[in-house]
Amino acid sequence: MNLVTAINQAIDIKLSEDPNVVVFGEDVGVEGGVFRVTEGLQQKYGEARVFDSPLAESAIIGTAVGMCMNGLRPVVEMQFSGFAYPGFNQMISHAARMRNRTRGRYTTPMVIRMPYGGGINALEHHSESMEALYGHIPGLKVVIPSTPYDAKGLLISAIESDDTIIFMEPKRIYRAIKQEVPEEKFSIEIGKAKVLNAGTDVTLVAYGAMVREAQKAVALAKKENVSVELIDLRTIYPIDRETIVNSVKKTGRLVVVHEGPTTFGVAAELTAIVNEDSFLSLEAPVKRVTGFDTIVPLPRGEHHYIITPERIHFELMKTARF
Amino acid sequence: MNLVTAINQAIDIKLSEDPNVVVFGEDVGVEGGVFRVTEGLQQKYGEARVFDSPLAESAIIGTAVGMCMNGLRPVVEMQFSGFAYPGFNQMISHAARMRNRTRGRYTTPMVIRMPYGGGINALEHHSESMEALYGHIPGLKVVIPSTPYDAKGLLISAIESDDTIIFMEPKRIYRAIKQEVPEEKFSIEIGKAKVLNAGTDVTLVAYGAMVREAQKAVALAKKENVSVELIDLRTIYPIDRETIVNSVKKTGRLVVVHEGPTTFGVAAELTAIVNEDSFLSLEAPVKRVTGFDTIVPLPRGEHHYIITPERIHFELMKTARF
Amino acid sequence: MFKEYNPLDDKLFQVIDKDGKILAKKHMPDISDERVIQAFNDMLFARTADMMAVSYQRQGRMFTYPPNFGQEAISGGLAVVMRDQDWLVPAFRELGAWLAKGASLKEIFLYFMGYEDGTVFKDAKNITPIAVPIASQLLHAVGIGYAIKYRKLDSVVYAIVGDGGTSTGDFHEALNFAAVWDAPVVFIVQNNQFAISVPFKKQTRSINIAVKGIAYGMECIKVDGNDLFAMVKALQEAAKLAGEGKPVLIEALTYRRGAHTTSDDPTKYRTKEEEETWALADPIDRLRKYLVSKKLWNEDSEEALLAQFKKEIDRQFEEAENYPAYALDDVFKFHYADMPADLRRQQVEYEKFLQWKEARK
Amino acid sequence: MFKEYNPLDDKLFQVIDKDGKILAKKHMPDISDERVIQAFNDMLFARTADMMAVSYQRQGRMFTYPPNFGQEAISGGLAVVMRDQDWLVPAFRELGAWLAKGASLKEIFLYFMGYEDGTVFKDAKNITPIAVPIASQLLHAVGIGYAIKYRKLDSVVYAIVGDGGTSTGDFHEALNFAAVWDAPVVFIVQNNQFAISVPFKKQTRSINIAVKGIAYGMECIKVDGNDLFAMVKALQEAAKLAGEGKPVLIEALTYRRGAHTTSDDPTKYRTKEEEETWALADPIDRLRKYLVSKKLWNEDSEEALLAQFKKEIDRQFEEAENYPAYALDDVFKFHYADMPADLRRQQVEYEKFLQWKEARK
Ligand SMILES: Cc1ncc(C[n+]2csc(CCOP(=O)(O)OP(=O)(O)O)c2C)c(N)n1
Ligand SMILES: Cc1ncc(C[n+]2csc(CCOP(=O)(O)OP(=O)(O)O)c2C)c(N)n1
Ligand SMILES: [Mg+2]
Ligand SMILES: [Mg+2]
Repeated sequence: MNLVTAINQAIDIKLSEDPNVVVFGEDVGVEGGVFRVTEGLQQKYGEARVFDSPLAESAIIGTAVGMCMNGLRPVVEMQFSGFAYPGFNQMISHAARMRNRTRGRYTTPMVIRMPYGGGINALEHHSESMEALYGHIPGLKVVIPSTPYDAKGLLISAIESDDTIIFMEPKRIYRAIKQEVPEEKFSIEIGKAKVLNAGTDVTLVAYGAMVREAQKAVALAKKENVSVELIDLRTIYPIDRETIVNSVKKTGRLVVVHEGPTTFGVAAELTAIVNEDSFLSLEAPVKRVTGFDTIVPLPRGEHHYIITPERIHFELMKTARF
Repeated sequence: MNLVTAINQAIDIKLSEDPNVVVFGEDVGVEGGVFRVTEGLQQKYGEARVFDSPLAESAIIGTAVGMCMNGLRPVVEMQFSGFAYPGFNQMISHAARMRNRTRGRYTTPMVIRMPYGGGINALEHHSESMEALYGHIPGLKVVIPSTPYDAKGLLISAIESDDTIIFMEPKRIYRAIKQEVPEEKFSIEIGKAKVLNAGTDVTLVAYGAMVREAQKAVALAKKENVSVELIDLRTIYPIDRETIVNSVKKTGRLVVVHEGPTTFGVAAELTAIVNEDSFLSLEAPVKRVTGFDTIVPLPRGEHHYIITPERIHFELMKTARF
Repeated sequence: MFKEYNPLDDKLFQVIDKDGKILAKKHMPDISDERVIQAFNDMLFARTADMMAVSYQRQGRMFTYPPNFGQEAISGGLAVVMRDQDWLVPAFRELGAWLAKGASLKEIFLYFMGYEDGTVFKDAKNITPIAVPIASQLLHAVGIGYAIKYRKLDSVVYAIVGDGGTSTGDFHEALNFAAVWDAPVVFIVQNNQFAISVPFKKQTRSINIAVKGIAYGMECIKVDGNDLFAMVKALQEAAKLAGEGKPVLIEALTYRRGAHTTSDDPTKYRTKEEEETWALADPIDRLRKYLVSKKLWNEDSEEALLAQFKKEIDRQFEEAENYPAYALDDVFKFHYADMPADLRRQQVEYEKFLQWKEARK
Repeated sequence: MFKEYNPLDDKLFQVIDKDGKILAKKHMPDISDERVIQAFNDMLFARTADMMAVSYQRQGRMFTYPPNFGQEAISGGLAVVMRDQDWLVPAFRELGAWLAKGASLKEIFLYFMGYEDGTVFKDAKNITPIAVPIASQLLHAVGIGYAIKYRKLDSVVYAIVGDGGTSTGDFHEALNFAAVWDAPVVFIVQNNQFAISVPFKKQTRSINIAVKGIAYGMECIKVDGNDLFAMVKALQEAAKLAGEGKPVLIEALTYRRGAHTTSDDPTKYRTKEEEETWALADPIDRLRKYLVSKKLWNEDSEEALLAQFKKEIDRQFEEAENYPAYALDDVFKFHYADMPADLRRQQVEYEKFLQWKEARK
């Protein structure tokens, strides 16, 4: 099963279980989404539950907030994460705050799904990775799966969560990774990172499409006898501090990989965390292998921007040998 | 001269010097802004140059982008930073990108002014400090002055800059600090932090309204014989890495103070920077004395949130004695 | 009615004139005299509370307050028409409507004293909290409306916004979504002719606000917002349509007789003459004239009533003033269903500081 | 004309019918036969380039492409009316308009091959780059318009958006600002009846798009967007008004005969019958019929012309294909007037990696 199918299944299961779940967004109904993630769901559950909205992201998120206040659990789609910004005010000012504002009287159990990230040879605005923006907003949780299995389990948790979840989908690997995934319902706890590979020399943290690249880098490092502990962060907020810190206490070294810009990015926060909780264990500076502080170049320039296993390897080895 | 007057003077000078400078936003014309920052400017320069716009932040920023493309240099106001989010798409997708998108053919020499920060007993959305959001967006520069002198000099530079500058004004000290400021034109380079107090034991970085609180903490530390090097960051992006790193190389310790949320905040980035460039000098974990990962409480709860000199002192001493 | 008062001709729907005389008998809403007297009472109470709020604020006992002075007939009309199962989605200048929906004055005071608790409206059913980002609440109204339809409930949503709010993208998106979704929403624009200092004519070039409904294929009407009867009638008709899945836009023309908020000074941007002209159209004075002419109201007894109101308002204000201090816990605990470990840690760390501070004393 | 074709009555402004016969002689725009022939040539060229772009993309030689097939009369009309000093603010499906404004086909190909260089339109005057976030460009148009007025220039802005784009907040804010600011902007909605898979009737409940202009006190008209003469006439009149500070909204009714982009499959969301009906209203076929009936065009010579076009298009495509590789520098150097030290450092660090990589080979 690939990521698209896994996400589709997660939504399907929740639609069938819970009549309060509704799914909407641009082109998600008849067409099943431009990436076909919601394919077949309108046919199965009808137009009242899975439907196309007019083209307006602020409205998609804002009406979802209202639906939550009146008993529904919307799962909405932003066609690409680069088009979510018109909905930023509703996200930050309401989806993230309604619970606190009303001291828990109104909650916003909604999921905002959005494909994100580069590597698909797309036009401007179709390749960005701005998860750190959402992570900085009090009241939101931010989840990024890297495998079909995790996507299904995490999305089911997200739909069941009483909080607003930004669910960012690494579109580059929508169909690139296949995996055995149980057909039935299961869930994975939000807020837990996963150690994918135990190691002793360096800790490597990645998420989303970068996990696969990181895995390749781990293999390259192994050839040079460097043992890498690879962690898939999975949740960008709240961060699983414990898993990261425990690993760094063991390895003393940390390399973080992500697609988004360096400055004020996720790697900076992880640096701060290990600095706070494993300062005395640190044997080398934390290395950020991240996107530049630039806009993602159009396809012909994207190879300059995109992070390769080789680049991770290069920095891993420098950190290991610091 | 207080901060309000200093900002008013900077705009006044540029309006008088450069016919392409225009000023607009909600209530900035007839009323001179809700904080009276643009007071008197419409009378002086006429309605074509200083004017009230309809109530729509996306339009304020979006039309400013268009004005830039046709030769103007707009200085626009977001009434409070908490109301800038409807304009986020225009900021991130256009103001920040027009130059790169058109390979320099079109530039966006505009300033987006916004009062930010807490401590004024205001309603929801009137107290937040989300500078890290802007700092993470490639193509923007983010400036925060802490004194009338700096406000004037930095704003003049901002208006003269060919880049889009987010100019965040610590409204809490709009009228709280008076200072001798030259009446004539002068400018201060964007991107340079300022060492306010030389010291040897700990480096303390703050900006905006927190600088004053940090200064008080420096005095408290002095009484306990801890010598603090106080740095006013002044520019949030691009960060003056050199000044910070040089100081930390000397002191070995760093405390960062800001009002905005901790996670993915400015302090995390500074931690990453000193970790990268002065790792071997670091003698204690970098300490973040920052806003919680919460929404700023309404006035009756704000004292819990707001950072006091005492709290800075407490953390400073712990870091000094680590 | 919507045809008769076509906003394209800039017609204004009125039922009584400035002197309280009936202009359009056929449009007189079908409500009892008692209900009208009750509405007058409510409006008078709201105004009294409003005035007192301004003076509490002047005394430094509240942080800020947005006066409703002059706009009472809009909330008054809503109070007549809204049912328990209906939803109210207000902005921030809706004292009468909040009270009508079951919010207590004490809560409202609490809010402007700086407690989130004051916007929970604990005992009020189907009401959304005070919305500060202009017009953003309209989208919530549409989502609530969609859920009403989806859940097959018998309910209508009343969503309120100001004239300034009509310039925002959210206004447009909300009305458009409501129409496309057949959502049972009545949009009410309180056109008090100013957005802080910006007059209506700088906000838009449309002949009025009501015509904006045409852009969404919506029924729309411009109503004298200072005329209780016109408001009631228009809201009743609108509610009927909304209940059938046809959202409606009502422009309620009024005038903000007070300041924008207590920190605003309207003399900077408007003339005394204008204020005086609008004083003549005051909604409470007009309704009083009507009631007196119908011998339903005795001006002499009004004073006693006001005294009673003041006492009650003072009592609630004092209750608000004696509200428990804002607990540190309350800064943290409402953000998520389960508090993230990092948030908890931030609180614990802060408590350590407080202990140290306490110990130093 | 705007009165005669009142969008409230859902009137459609047409000058020729589907067979190229003149319907409304008095509205025939005052342009020479040569200009019409030229326009036909341009439309034919655009269509040929469009078709070839789709096939280049299918051959994997371009990443994506949004076809204009069926919408050529809108750009064709613009080409007739736009002056050098006027501005064009396009979205992303405006091949003919780009070309008319002086963009080269090579650049356009470059863009869809993945180079920012392709949206600079180096030699074209007063054109904004391709705008991807729907409707966001309309606000730029208004700002440009404000600057025109402020700088007292003789210029009009033509801003283009799709039917889907009318649902966005930016559409609303742009039209409102333009009206309030008396900005010389002509807004053209290419109503091709679909936003990807979403049909017009799910986008809004207004009877048409043109009536939305009423919400801004704007002149507005619904035009047959497949009728070159109607487009020219409407644009001419609109430009006149805009030049006087009265922005105008034109709905150009058309049909996207192709897919949304080359990665879209329209059979999922529309019927063959619908497509066939609209094929009968094809703008190029109609104009050809008109020209043939006036003996201004000889169908036989069209083939030779097409062959010539194809050669030229292939030539420009090949030039684009031989464009220099994307330099690393170009990722970094255009973000700021002066490159920040940190950005420079990121580039240098990356170059070190490249050197290492090179050395390992
Ligand atoms: C998005 C947003 N921008 C700016 C503000 C600041 N602000 C508060 S009230 C107001 C004017 C509102 O005018 P109107 O909608 O007419 O309502 P009124 O105050 O007249 O009731 C403004 C600009 C805000 N609250 N939200
Ligand atoms: C703000 C935003 N949301 C979503 C998208 C994705 N998207 C690209 S084209 C499109 C449909 C546009 O429809 P329309 O405005 O009718 O223009 P057309 O494609 O028909 O020319 C969508 C939803 C986008 N580009 N920008
Ligand atoms: Mg108003
Ligand atoms: Mg379309």
